[in-house]
Amino acid sequence: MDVKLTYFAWVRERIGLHDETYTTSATTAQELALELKERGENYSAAFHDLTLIRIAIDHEMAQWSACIKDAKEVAFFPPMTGG
Amino acid sequence: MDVKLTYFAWVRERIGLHDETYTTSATTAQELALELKERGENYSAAFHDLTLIRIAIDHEMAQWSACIKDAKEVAFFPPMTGG
Amino acid sequence: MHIYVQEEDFSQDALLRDIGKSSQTGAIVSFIGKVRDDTNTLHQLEIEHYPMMCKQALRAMAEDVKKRFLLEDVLIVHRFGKLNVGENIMMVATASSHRQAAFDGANFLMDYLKSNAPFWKKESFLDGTSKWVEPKESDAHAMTRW
Amino acid sequence: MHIYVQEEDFSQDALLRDIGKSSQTGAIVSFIGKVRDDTNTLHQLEIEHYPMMCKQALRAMAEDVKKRFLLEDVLIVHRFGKLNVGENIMMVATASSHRQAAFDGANFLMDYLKSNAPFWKKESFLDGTSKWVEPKESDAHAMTRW
Repeated sequence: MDVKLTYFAWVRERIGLHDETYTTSATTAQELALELKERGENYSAAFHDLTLIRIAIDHEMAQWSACIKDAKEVAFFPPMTGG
Repeated sequence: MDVKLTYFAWVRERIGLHDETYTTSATTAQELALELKERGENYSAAFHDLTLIRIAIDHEMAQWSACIKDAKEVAFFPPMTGG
Repeated sequence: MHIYVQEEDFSQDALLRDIGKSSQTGAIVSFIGKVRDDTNTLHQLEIEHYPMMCKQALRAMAEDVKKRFLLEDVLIVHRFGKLNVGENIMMVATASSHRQAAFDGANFLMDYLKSNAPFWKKESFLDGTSKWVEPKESDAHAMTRW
Repeated sequence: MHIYVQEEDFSQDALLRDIGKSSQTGAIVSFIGKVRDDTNTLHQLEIEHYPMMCKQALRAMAEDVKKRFLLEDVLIVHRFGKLNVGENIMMVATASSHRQAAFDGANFLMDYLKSNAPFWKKESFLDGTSKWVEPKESDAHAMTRW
């Protein structure tokens, strides 16, 4: 399955990409993150502590346990600091 | 003692005056109001229930028991409804 | 501190430009009160005021609230005279480094002002009648929240 | 409902003219957040945002708060990009028939937005360093007040 991955703030900086298209067979957001973590130093620096990261699936906030089977876009980012 | 009396809202309407200069020997605001009440129907209509009236002495909110000995101006009005 | 008592309308933008100009201001809360007409029966709202007392009473409240909530700045503008439905009656604004103090300060100031600023409102209705607005029970008790 | 996400500054006056135009509106509360610098060390604040998600996330929050506090109208404007000290970051405004609902709605909306709107702030300092702003403990817990 092809999914668009988008990164924001220090997650984006550590990985060194705004977004990419990635092929995965992961079924949950957590499985996907653990897979990504093994892709190199930049990814392992970004994903070393998943409790620091929030996710959105197709532009809606989601839990790590959420299913990504039909997802078009998964975003990873630190807790928001708007306002 | 000469004191300027000012009236607002329905107190003003019932008395029929914005302000007047009045000579009194009353020592408290309450004594003054009870004196005014006897000056005719318009005054008795305005002052028939003192719990409905608030006062200011020289532009500061005051209690009915407040001394008016050195007052230049005493104002009578209903509870405020600003804002 | 900025205190205005005036017959003419005010511009929020122009007034807000004047407060919170310091680099320590992170939050500005403003409240605008308008002439409301739920039932389509109101002709006008007339606001009577005590000119000699207004500014000093408003200034004392603004100073009190500024100290109490450690605000950077406080603004009050209150109109008098005859106002139509939808017109601005008054505005308060508070500037602070943090947002909760700005919210609490403005909210407190409104409670304070409702029962202590020398203004009286009279409603004139389309049918020719009129009446003085009664203070709300809730306004008199609002100050006990703080 | 009025939702804007934009790089350029906004005019409070122009935005507030758009909300609370109904004759039932008696109260408008607005909150403006500005770039603050307590210590004279800040060069710029850069705000990163998630363009595809921002407007719908803000709209969902505005709709929720409108229902919850029975508001007449809700406005949110949030900027992104590089901002200097003293510049406006964002504004929310609530229009209601009564003042307490307007205050509570705006206050709640700010708590909501701090932890749920997809914006991230990075501070650049005059000494050349920079860091991502950490969410405040108090912001994460603020929602439990409601």
